Amino acid sequence: MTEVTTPAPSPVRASESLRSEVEAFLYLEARLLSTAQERLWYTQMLHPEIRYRVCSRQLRSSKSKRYDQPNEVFHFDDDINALDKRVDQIESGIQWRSDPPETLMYIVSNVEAFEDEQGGDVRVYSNVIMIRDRRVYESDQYHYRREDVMRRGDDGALRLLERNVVYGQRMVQGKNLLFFL
Amino acid sequence: MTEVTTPAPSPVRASESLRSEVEAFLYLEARLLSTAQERLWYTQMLHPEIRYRVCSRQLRSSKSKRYDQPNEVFHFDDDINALDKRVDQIESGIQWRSDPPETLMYIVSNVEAFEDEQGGDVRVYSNVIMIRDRRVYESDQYHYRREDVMRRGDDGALRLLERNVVYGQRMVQGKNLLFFL
Amino acid sequence: MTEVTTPAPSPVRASESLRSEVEAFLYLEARLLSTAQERLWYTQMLHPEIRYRVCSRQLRSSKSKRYDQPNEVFHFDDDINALDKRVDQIESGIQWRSDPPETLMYIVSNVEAFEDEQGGDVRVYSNVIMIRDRRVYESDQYHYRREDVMRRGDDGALRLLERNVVYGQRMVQGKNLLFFL
Amino acid sequence: MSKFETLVDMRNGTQQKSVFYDRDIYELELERIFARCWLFLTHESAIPNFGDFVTTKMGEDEVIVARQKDGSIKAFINSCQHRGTQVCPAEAGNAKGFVCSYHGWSYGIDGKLENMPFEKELYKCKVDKSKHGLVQARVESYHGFVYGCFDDDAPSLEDYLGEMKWYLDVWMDATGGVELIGPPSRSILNCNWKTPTENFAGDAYHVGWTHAAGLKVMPGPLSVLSGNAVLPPTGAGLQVTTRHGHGVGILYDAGPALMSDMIEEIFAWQARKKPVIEKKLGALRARFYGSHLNSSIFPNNSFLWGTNTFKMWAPRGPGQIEAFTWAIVEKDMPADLKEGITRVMHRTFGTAGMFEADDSDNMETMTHVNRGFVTRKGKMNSQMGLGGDRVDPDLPGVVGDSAIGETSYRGYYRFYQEILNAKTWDDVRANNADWFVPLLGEQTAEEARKAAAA
Amino acid sequence: MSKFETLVDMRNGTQQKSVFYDRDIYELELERIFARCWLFLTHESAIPNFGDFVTTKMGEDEVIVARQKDGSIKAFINSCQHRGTQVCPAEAGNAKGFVCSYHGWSYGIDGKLENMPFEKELYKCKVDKSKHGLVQARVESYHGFVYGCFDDDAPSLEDYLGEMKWYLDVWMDATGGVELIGPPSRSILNCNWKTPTENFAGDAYHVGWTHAAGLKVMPGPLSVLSGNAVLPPTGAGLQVTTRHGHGVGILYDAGPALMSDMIEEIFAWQARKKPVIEKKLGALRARFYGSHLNSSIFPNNSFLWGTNTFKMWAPRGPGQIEAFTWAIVEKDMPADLKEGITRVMHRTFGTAGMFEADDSDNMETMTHVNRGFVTRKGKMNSQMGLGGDRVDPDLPGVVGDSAIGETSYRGYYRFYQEILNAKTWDDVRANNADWFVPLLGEQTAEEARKAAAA
Amino acid sequence: MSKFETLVDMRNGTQQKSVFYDRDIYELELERIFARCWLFLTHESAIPNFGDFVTTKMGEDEVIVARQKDGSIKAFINSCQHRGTQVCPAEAGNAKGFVCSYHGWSYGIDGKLENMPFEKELYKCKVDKSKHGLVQARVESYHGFVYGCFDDDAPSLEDYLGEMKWYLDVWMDATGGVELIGPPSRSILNCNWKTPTENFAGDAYHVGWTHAAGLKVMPGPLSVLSGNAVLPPTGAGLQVTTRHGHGVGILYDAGPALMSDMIEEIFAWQARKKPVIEKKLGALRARFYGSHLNSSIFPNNSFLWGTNTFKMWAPRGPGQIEAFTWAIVEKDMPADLKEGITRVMHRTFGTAGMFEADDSDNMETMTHVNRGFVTRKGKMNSQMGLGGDRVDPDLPGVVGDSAIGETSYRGYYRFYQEILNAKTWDDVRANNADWFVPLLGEQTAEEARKAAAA
Ligand code: FES
Ligand code: FES
Ligand code: FES
Ligand SMILES: [Fe+3]
Ligand SMILES: [Fe+3]
Ligand SMILES: [Fe+3]
Repeated sequence: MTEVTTPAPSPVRASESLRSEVEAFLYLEARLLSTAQERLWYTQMLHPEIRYRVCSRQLRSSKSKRYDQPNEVFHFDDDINALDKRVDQIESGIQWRSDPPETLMYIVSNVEAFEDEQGGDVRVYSNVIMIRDRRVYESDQYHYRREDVMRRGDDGALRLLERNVVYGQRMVQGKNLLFFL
Repeated sequence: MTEVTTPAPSPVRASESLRSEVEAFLYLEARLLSTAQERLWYTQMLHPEIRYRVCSRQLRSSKSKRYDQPNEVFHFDDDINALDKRVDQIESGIQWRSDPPETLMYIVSNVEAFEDEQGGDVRVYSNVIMIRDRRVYESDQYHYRREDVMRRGDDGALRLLERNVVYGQRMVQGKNLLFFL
Repeated sequence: MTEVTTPAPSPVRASESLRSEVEAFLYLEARLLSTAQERLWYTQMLHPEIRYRVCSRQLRSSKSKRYDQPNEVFHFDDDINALDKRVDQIESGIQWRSDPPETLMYIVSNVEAFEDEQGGDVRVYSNVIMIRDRRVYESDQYHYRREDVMRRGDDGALRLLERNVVYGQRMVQGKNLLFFL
Repeated sequence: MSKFETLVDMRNGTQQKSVFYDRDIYELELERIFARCWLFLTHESAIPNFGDFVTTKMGEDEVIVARQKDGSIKAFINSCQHRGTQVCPAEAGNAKGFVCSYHGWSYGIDGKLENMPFEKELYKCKVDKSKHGLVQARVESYHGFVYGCFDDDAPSLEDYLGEMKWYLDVWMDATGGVELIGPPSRSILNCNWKTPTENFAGDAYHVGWTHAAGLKVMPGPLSVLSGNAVLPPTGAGLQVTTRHGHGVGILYDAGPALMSDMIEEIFAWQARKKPVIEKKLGALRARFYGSHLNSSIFPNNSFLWGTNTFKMWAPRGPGQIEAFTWAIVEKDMPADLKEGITRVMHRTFGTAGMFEADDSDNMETMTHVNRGFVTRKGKMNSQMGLGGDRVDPDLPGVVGDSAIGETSYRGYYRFYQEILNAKTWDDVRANNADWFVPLLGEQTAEEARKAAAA
Repeated sequence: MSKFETLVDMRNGTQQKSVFYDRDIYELELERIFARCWLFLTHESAIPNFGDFVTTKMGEDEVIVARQKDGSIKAFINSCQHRGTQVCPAEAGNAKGFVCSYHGWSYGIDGKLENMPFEKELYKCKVDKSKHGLVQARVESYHGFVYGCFDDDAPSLEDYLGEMKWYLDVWMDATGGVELIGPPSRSILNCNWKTPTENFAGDAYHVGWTHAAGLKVMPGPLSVLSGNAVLPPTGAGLQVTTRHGHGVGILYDAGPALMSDMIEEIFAWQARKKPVIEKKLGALRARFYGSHLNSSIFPNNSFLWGTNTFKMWAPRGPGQIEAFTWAIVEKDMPADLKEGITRVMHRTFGTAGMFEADDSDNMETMTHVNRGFVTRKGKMNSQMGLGGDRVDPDLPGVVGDSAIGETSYRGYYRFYQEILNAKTWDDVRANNADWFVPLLGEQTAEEARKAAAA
Repeated sequence: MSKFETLVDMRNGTQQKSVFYDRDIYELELERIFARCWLFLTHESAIPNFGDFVTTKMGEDEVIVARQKDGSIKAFINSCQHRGTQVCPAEAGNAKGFVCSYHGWSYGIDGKLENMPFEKELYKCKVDKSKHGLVQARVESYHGFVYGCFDDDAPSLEDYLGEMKWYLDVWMDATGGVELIGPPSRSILNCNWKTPTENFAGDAYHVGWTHAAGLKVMPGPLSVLSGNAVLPPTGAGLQVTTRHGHGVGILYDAGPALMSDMIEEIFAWQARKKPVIEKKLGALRARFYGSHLNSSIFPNNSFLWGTNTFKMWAPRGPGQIEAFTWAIVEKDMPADLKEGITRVMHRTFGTAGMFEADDSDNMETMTHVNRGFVTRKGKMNSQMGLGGDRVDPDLPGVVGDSAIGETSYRGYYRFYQEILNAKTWDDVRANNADWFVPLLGEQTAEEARKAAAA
């Protein structure tokens, strides 16, 4: 997995107007995901070749190099079909946990955009706090950094091609990550 | 109450320059409210016909339609006069709870702006985390989504015409909402 | 200390393009500080005459004026040399507390920029939530307001000349402030 | 004698500060108070139709309150009899029954176990379904206000309310009936559950000082009280405490004084209705209709008649509560008057209420200073008016002749200690004849007995 | 008789709800269960080389598990013998030893105290270093699965696993060996540690209902169960409980049914390997290989064979756990099959798992409704199939003849009560001959004894 | 014998790990330590004028400390004698008195109850105002350092400080007096309150290792210690423990070694002043002036003279403290020197201090690993130098002849156990003659007694 939120090899900062477009994209995405419009998000914002990953890293000493077991666990490692099933589950009408409906709120911030080497793609950094309210008493807060890649479709609109979430809190305190980050 | 933070019927995304203006408006508002300048906020940023509402929704099954009691409780449902009294109270000098003064900090994010059907009005979505520090040990965090409507005054400056806050956390954990959201 | 996040005497709001530049500066700073690139931050973003201060205020009645002991304590009051030592410590390789490495995430929001009286300087307000994940179980959240002054170097790039952090939570609940705010 | 028997000095009107802090005391309260007393559940108007239900708390127990086919109301614990899972996550709705999300055991709207998936195929040992319904509480109503009780041995709701009914009837009944406007607001307060209850039961004393700012900026007949500038004159009001700790304070003629831009409209409404009430109840009680009443029903249910706020303070450990707030309106009010009252009530005593938040710091600090070991060894004082309480032939309960005093504090904590000490309700009933003695002192009590005999 | 001796009605399959809430019970669990039983530590494959280590939890004790020079594995408490500081903050690595960050005392990879800075110059009273090593736990492995135990008096790991070995061998051994893919995901769940354990031990009943949505949208052979549309037919499976509370449930031939886009590939893999296993173990047990097994090893270690998830539920007080999740793969699988299984396992039963999250609410509410005083006075039921359990000459343990039932619940809590009551392991051993009697009842047990004698 | 009597092995220098975790022990500490010992309140310089006050903590009790008209200082609990509300929410100020925000009872700057609103009109039973003042603590000062004590039976502050005065006088008095620069920084640390206290009392051992990074990058005379590269030579320092558990460690001539860019300026200042001190106190003690002293005053007050940091560690349950940090400066220093010291002190030992944060992990993990049941059954070791402690005719207290050792740990915990065991201060006083015996052992103690007699 790419080291998330470190500069890309040849980081050419995108124009402010592209950055604004990207930011608007992320705001719209957040709004769709927090207003039960996951299907619209799926249909209109995802690239068919999307790779959607959420990663935790095991805590290791930065000096110990002799230990060579994998250090990443992927909470999500989804393609477009797997994401489709996740949206299906939400829409199934028999997911007891989401009735009464949950309320999500995303704070998307620190949006930076870079031109990718591969012509036309945009590499996007952002930081997120998401708070999920459910039932009467549950409010769980999540925070993470994202490195996305966006690509324009034939219609010229940006679509999400890659999402890489670095989940820095080693033990997930919000008890599950069953939402789109 | 309008379903907050779902797109308006004919959502025409505002120009980036209007969106920036709106964002600056919200940042200024947040700064005034967190630096004891509530009166300035009241005088210079509110529209005289403002409707200021903060709403919690009772948790209901999304399937049960037979129950027809109201499902919303309004923590705020204020007009310009009611807001005036709230500012008066803060300025009274005898509100024991605000001495020593409280410290507020707003994170205003995900600002989106749309042209409203009614010519000239701007419909604005934003997400907020507000943290209130008071006394030595109290730090309460609040989070909510807002849907505002702004209208230009004769001087061309935007003023807040409608604020609709959806307060998603059913049981308010920060013990009161006695601040401007 | 300047009253942080109250308007400067003659507050001339900076152009949106300057504000965007400043915002990008703050986003880049946050990214460097959260990806173990403190030295790059130090070298490329700080002005050699920087004054870096973080202040807590003792809680006083707003009416009591007869008590004249100082009311501010400065957690940081650093010049460029002191900051250099702090970066040295991080890079020393023998700071046990930062191995395994910590993970920081900054939400930088409400960025406002004003032209300073002193020609060319930019006065910048911002609000921050920073979450530090470390060890398996520790996630500490910090929040504060900042008033910065930025000045262009000979190369035309902005550099941080003053950072003034008002730390509103009187008793620091995140147990230490040993990071760059 | 256990350390819990001397928390209250009934005669002298003092209480140990530890009652707001000690976890052992709290556990005893759950057992002897919340598992034995009548607790407010809902108003009938929130569940008018067969199948309507709300969920709420009885102490820390979660319960479902549901309208039955025959119009009666049942309440039962929201925990499956199989492995204990919550069977209803909604706050309100209309349902045929409740299906547990774990294995699908389903319960009727009466809480009875109706179906276990594949029961026939899988349960070899017959499980007696009739014994596995959700745990029921007793349910009784008074003028539409529904209360529940976990103790079969407790008196009826009417007996439990006792002398309070005479005061409640004025607004609950003689008005033609009231209802609560929901849903309630719900919010945390980091205080012991008794701190707001004692306050609503009998604290007119704090109004001028705690609410100085609110009174000052909200124009109305009570603004003059701001900052204790003046004292309500003699005869301005009354305090009453009763057999089971319920208390009420009356400030005559001040009814909607805090209702801001609704004051005039409400005064006008009351003026029109008052003659009807006077005809029903006579002048003495009709005066209560236009007055401001503050009150608590023991243990954790409070209201302000006049400011039209209705509260339930659900305990969450010794140092935290959940406050539920509804607006009270008269059934026959026009929709816009109901709406206006609701709007203004939340503006004053709701979660963002301009008066409500004034009280928070007091209640929270009086709870949490008791983290201090030496602090909590101290006592609290509620002696205002001690010596002046009396029994009045015209006014049920023990009466203090002043708008401001601590008669109801003393009465509240007298019963608090009594029921904490009681092994069963029989121990309480044994005191029925003489319950007021500690409040009045032997001598005054003797006179009271004679008067009663006469 | 202490109040802790009657938490479980072994014969009737019920348990006090307070076992999920009461802090005193929890403290006793730490002492009598977690300080005495074998607890899962790691799989050997995570620490293949000398100096490799992982850190984990044994109950609430933090331990380091390290590979020694001789290939053996040691485990010791992660707390310095000087002032108690944690000596290793990493989760895994390869080290020569552990240096305390406070004063620099250093310990070998075997936990022995090796060096105290300036010992010669500063320690006048000689500190016997051999007595100041990190506190050791016993460590034993079964087919590469490493367990630790703080009680020298406990039986060996093999004896502790007992009849379970016969079932474990199928996938742990006959397959040619398995390994766990780490690092584990780690997440909080606000439930008592027994709620997921009892579920994995013996809860096929909830699958169709709790996981209705997941089953519906993840196409596969079990989709038909969604919403309890159908019941697995008679003979579809089996339940087993054992001497020390471990339980396993078998759903025949359903192996990778939940593995989404990997189902076909896994079925194909299994089809190829099955003949080998059949040759080794015979048809009866070989069938287990392609089946779905749900299981818990007492007290807090669970797995699903088929869905290939391996779990450890570390307690954090009575109302919270930390869930550790690894993927199980067969050693001889190709890398991309291992990767695919890991990916899909996390998608179903990981922290963002589509099935895992369905269970959360059940487990959390069944824990926390017991804040209610009246609620927690109630009982939980696990009577499904009671009366039908039996001893089978071909199947170790006590067997329930159905894919769905609560045989393993009853067996789990039988041992739970037994070990809580036991002062030492000798008290447990004294029951070895007759442990199953409460599960079968005297009459059936008598038959079982006779059969065993015959 | 209660389980609390054997927490410490005084003779062998070990302590039960549970002293950092167990809530019952903590409750006993509140009663027997914090409600009986002298606790640091403030320096007089923070409240120079009549009416000046600060608020702080005594254990978990909140107190107000106020300058009186006659120049004396009073301290009283910040909880109203009416219903218990906090009467002063500010941290510092100048006031005529304190008005409770609830009902407006007002107290003088001396804590006496002065006014109850409408007392005459409303209080029929006369409340004796003289008995309803805020609860007072004893207050005594030593060279401007103000301490409070809730126990009338405790010795005077001077007697309580005992042998420590001889060491304190050097910097508190002979310098011409010092003051604290406030306001203090305040921050949470998730550790037991004894962990920083024992460290400051007697832990020179950790400096080279814990602070390796800080020492390395902050150039100064102690940089060589980084990573335990060298050991301070014999005779480099001294450790002392005293009657009531206070301890001090001295590193000769190292005074401002950690003061970064202020080192030279401070050395120059000290060089100029040293002759004056030598004249007053002689060479032996004058050397302390330019040395680095680490110290704790039992139970929870610490300082570093040289690094000029002054600390109070307020307990918040067994696993958390609030750290208060002030800078110490000499009164006659010029303003910019005071400012520089303050700036650099916070940079090293403040909330964002480069050394302070190094200690956090040690203190937090040594507290919280004890969640582990087996872990907390273990013991902590403080045996360094055991056997070498002695009584010295020239140095008050029990002395360890080395810059590095654990003499003060042993002395701190000896008194900790003594006062926990004591029913009253008389039990402590009964040990006055022989208190040092457990530290020295019978034989050495006998010599000490003889020497004292000679
Ligand atoms: S727990 Fe409710 S059906 Fe099993
Ligand atoms: S605590 Fe580990 S070396 Fe001292
Ligand atoms: S509580 Fe202080 S005046 Fe009543
Ligand atoms: Fe009030
Ligand atoms: Fe499940
Ligand atoms: Fe240190």
